[in-house]
Amino acid sequence: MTTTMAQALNAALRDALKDDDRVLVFGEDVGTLGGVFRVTDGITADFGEDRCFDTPLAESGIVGFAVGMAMGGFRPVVEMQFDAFAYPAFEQITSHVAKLRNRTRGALELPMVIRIPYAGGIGGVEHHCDSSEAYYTHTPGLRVVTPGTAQDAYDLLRDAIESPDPVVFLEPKCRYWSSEEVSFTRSGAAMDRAVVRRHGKDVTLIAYGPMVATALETAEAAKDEGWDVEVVDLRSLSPFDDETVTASVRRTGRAVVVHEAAGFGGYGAEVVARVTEQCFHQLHAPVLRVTGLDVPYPAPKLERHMLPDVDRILDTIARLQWADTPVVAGA
Amino acid sequence: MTTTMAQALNAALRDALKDDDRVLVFGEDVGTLGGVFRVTDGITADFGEDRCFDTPLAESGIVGFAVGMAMGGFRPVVEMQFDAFAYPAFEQITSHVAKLRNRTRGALELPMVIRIPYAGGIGGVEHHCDSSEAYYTHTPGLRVVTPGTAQDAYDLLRDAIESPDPVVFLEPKCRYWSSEEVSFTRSGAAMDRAVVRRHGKDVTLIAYGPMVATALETAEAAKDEGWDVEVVDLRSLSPFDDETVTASVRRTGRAVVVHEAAGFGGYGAEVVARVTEQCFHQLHAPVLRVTGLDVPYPAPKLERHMLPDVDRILDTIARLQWADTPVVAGA
Amino acid sequence: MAVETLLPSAAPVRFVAEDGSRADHHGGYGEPAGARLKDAYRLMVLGRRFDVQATALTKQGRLAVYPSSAGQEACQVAAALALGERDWLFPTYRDSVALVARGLKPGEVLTLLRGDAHCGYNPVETRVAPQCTPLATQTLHAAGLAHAMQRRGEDAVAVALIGDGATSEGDFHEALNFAAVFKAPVVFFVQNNRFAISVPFEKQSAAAALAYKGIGYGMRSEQVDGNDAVAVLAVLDDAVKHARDGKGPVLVEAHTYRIDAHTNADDATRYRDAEEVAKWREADPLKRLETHLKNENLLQDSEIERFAADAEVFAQSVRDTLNAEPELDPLSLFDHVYAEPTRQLQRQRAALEAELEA
Amino acid sequence: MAVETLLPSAAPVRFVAEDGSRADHHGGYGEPAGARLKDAYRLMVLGRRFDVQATALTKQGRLAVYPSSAGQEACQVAAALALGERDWLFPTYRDSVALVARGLKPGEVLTLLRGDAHCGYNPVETRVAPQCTPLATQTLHAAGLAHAMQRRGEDAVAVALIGDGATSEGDFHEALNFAAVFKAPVVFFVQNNRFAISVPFEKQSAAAALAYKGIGYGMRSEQVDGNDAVAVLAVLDDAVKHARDGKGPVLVEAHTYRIDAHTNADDATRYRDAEEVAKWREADPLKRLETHLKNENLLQDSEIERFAADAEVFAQSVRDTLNAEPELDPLSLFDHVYAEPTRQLQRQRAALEAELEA
Ligand SMILES: Cc1ncc(C[n+]2csc(CCOP(=O)(O)OP(=O)(O)O)c2C)c(N)n1
Ligand SMILES: Cc1ncc(C[n+]2csc(CCOP(=O)(O)OP(=O)(O)O)c2C)c(N)n1
Ligand SMILES: [Mg+2]
Ligand SMILES: [Mg+2]
Repeated sequence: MTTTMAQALNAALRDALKDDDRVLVFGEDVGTLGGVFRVTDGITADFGEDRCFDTPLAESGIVGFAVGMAMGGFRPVVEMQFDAFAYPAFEQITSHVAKLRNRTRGALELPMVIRIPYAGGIGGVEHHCDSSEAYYTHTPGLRVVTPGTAQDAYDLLRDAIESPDPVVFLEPKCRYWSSEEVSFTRSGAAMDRAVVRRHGKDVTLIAYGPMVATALETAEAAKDEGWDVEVVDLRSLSPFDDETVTASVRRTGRAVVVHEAAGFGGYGAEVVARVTEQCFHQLHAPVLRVTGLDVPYPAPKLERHMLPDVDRILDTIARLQWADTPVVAGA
Repeated sequence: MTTTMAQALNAALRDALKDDDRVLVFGEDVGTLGGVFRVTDGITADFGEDRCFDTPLAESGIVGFAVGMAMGGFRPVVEMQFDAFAYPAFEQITSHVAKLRNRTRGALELPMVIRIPYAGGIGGVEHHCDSSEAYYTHTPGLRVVTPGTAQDAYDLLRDAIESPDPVVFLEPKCRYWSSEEVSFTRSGAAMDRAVVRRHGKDVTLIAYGPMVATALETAEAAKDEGWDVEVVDLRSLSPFDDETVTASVRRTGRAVVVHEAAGFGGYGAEVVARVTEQCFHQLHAPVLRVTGLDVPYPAPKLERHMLPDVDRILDTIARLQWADTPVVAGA
Repeated sequence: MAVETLLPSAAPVRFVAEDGSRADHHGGYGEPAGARLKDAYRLMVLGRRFDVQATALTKQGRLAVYPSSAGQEACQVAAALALGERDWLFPTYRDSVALVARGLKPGEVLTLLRGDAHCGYNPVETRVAPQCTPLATQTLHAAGLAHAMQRRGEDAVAVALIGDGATSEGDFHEALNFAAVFKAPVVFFVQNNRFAISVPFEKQSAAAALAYKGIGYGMRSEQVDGNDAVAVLAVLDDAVKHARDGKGPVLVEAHTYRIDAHTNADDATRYRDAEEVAKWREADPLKRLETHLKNENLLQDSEIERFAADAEVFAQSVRDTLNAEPELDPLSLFDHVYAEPTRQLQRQRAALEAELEA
Repeated sequence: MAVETLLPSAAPVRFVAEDGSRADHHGGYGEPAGARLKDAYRLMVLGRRFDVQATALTKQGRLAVYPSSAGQEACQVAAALALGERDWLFPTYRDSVALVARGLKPGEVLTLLRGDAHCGYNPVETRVAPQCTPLATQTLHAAGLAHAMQRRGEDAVAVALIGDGATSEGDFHEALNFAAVFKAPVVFFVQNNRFAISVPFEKQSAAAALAYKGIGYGMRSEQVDGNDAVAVLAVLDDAVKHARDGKGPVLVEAHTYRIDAHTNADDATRYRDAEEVAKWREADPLKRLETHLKNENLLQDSEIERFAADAEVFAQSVRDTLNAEPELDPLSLFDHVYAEPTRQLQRQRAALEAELEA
């Protein structure tokens, strides 16, 4: 069935609500309106206000209230309307959501999902386009996942809702409306596994969320340059799937990490650090990053200069010291 | 003059208050009490309630109010009582403090300092020992500095208060009471420069804040193993001083980054990533990290197992593939 | 104890009834002078025209997004008029008409929503803070800035605008408390337009009125009919004076209604009835003031025509501004991140420059 | 409009005057039964003894830190007594005496402050949330949990304890609002002990009383003499019943005083006068209740002696518990970060294990 990522998420919520009556969906405008991105479209109408409802406008409130609901046996799926608007909930997320299981030595678990539409590329004004993954991935106790495809949107959201651990679920806004063939029976990899989206032998492109499509496009374009590019979609940012990534980089000997977030102290640094540690002697060149600039997210008319694109990624691949390598037979 | 880091910070605040009447100090308990760590001891008595005062108990309030005060021409120096208690201010810090200059294209600047006692090693109960630097260093528009010595505490705090940019000033709690010779005339490196605290030729230890002392101790202990260790104290976490660090690592060919924060997605990852990129062909081994464990900060009686110590750093140095290196003459 | 004096009037203050006749729930406030009311009328006409024009241009793709002020003109114009030149305004994304009333140029007002830059005017020169999207955060800035002015002995006041939904945010609470504790000269002006995007006030708060929050901070508070420009101006004038006189902050809630959808991107039919909107259209603040001024012989037909004509000229300047495509310099991305670009930003700037030249 | 019925009594509710004689500012509340008052007395004796013992052991280095409840026993014991078995308590770090009154063992109560683990008891079994240090954050959990119970048709109630200082945090505001909007069965019980570490109430809020905040959320509220156990119990019983009956949340402020320093690590002489403390020592809640019960012939000397003796036995168990050094397993650091340790944590666990064996 052909569907958009937004619809796939909607389907995942519906199926979860159907399967488990402890699941509740709430947040700002998720009820009657169906969310500003329509991810919860029609759910209140079909499942009742009891299962999907609007809350007052307060993100710390939403998350803190959800913590209490989870303590009381529910499995809340809450929405933060935009990335930067999750920041008011930062204390609840880091000090409670991430730690409640640990603080109570397992007596209380916190099966909740915090859905956050994130990143840019949609012409949003300031504070509507932050890539905030690094703040969450550095916080032990949270799982952080992000789908790059509509199928993963469905699969990962189902997994996230079933997870006994709290999950920060980052939805790449710019992919909400991309259509794709999706099957609503789960068949994919486990939630904490990366997948190789395209096989190649020269270089590994490591991407996630909004950049998966860009990475795949780059891989196509790279053929013209004679590079056979492998694309790994991380899916789970925390925990990190070392096995899949390392196996790929050991094979290709070169890697580039791509993300929208500012580079400095970004998630890509972690990927570089661990891949380098684990593949040092197989690497022909340092693992490089293509990231957002180290500036506040720009106004819509300039955002294209902020974001990694095919050209920048190709330019970076070109810097992987190809000349230093013994020429591979056939290349 | 021999003084503790807490006293050096106190002296810096006093000198700044003396030199510039736009400087104001405020926060929870910083007035009459002098702060829970006594960093502001006696300042209200000596400078008046007008210059150093208590606020209501609300961190977002303190930071947001300070933003307004700075817009109105003051230079606020605010205190967050402990690391994890700065999280309620996260939105104000990321969405306003970091961005106000940018949002107004320089019409408004935001010369303010957010002092945060951070990290552990003092037997504090939960939420009192977070190493939160990675959250701030990933946020463009903020400067982030942390002193490893009492002299730097004085110098860096003076610099931070004079900076036209907002500075997150991280004070390593466990060093507050260490005594040292300090001169209250500034003579040190610029605020955004790292310094080599100890010269050595075999390996570069990169540390900051609470771990500088541990790194220096390790360097001493490493002599027994025959390693001549260079110690770089970063001082400024953002921006990063590539020149100083790179020069050191190019010389030694090996590097280890040390910090207390959880390793995953920690600040050390950025250091590894950029050092590796810039020194790839000089590196004999991957740059390794010694960090806190990827768990919530433990209860006091277990915290020693969380924190990097001399032994762990030595063990990590030992893993730097010494056997693979051509033996250096004289070693 | 005089705490009860902090409570708002039991019903919203009102000078003019919906049909333009006099109402007499004045709550003890004096009536603004006729000349000010006429000025308010002129600016409401201008603001309404601006709003209609911006909405139209949004449909043509000239703006990234536009949150309309339709129905809230009395509030926004009164907020601007209540301020002196040295006073500060802290607006949200919704308050474009307040900025117009404050005298900002169309291009300055619409830069943010057009997507050219985060703020189109100089806050220091205009004494208008950047329009704020992270809800309620600006109320703290207003309190801090008001306190800063108070410390310097300036007798200036800050007015912070905020919506009903945003009052649920923690920052609003902290701002009221800081303002009250420091007795900062700030007026918090809540435009309760009954919706936060799709969420009606009933789901936002169980309070009879948001103005009842004041007493919990030891702060004077008031509620007013937000579609009665005379009443809003009367109440805000008094609140600003109270703050300016060093008597502390004031919380004012105006009961009004958001006539249009949240923004052009929103579809309000999904969550509210056409009848409700129609009912509120009847309560049009502009019509009401016009009738009142005519009843009182304060406004001549010739003036009405002149104001309308001026508004047309203004609308033309809005169109001209938005039809011109300003040059934006990609390299400006690196300006104003820090006072001086860091070495890292210099490198990134050089890379972008090379890319642009390639 | 009935909004004024949400306001608290103009003066704090009081049944017993400082000297133990009857006071008659009952605010319409019924007097708790004698047996409950005697039980409150017994638990206050126990709590006081516990507090003294913990403070003493802190001086001997047996606890990392101890925030004393001295002077607040009436509040803390009443909070525990007002709850049924199925009800939940959300305490702060200061509320050890409430936990003791709830029936937790000394070792369970003191685990956190001793530095052994973050929480020493099982919150699900005891229906006591972990003692919370990030201020005001637990009030949201209480509101959410109360709402969860309401949804499941349990007629249980949550009581959230919070200090005067913490009411300034945004989370408190959001919690009151969520609770009111969802009509959650939760009681917010503010122990206004007049200090937030060193900051006196006057710098914390300009409100005449924190209880005045309720009306701004459409929430019933009350203020009570926090050193009058009879009054606190009367008001809390009523508030809990109100919540349990589905009538919505209640905000209760108790006026009391923190007799000791903030914690053992604090030096209160830096910021307050000895006279003030002395004055409040006179207002001792335990003495007051004892006099009252004796006046009313509800308490015999033999009982007083028995309760004191029981408290001594309890104190001995506190000493025994804290003198025993429990075994802590460093490898437990990796438990309960996630439901199952991740591969990364398994590696880190193995490394620590190797280190410990080396
Ligand atoms: C902190 C934060 N959360 C969420 C949003 C998304 N958002 C933008 S406007 C809005 C509704 C605001 O309602 P209200 O305060 O009543 O103002 P109005 O739009 O009605 O003027 C929401 C939820 C935001 N901008 N900031
Ligand atoms: C969010 C947060 N900020 C700061 C602190 C540090 N702190 C611990 S107790 C305290 C004072 C609390 O005062 P109050 O709420 O009146 O409670 P009390 O200690 O008097 O019982 C402060 C500032 C904290 N624990 N959490
Ligand atoms: Mg609104
Ligand atoms: Mg207190």
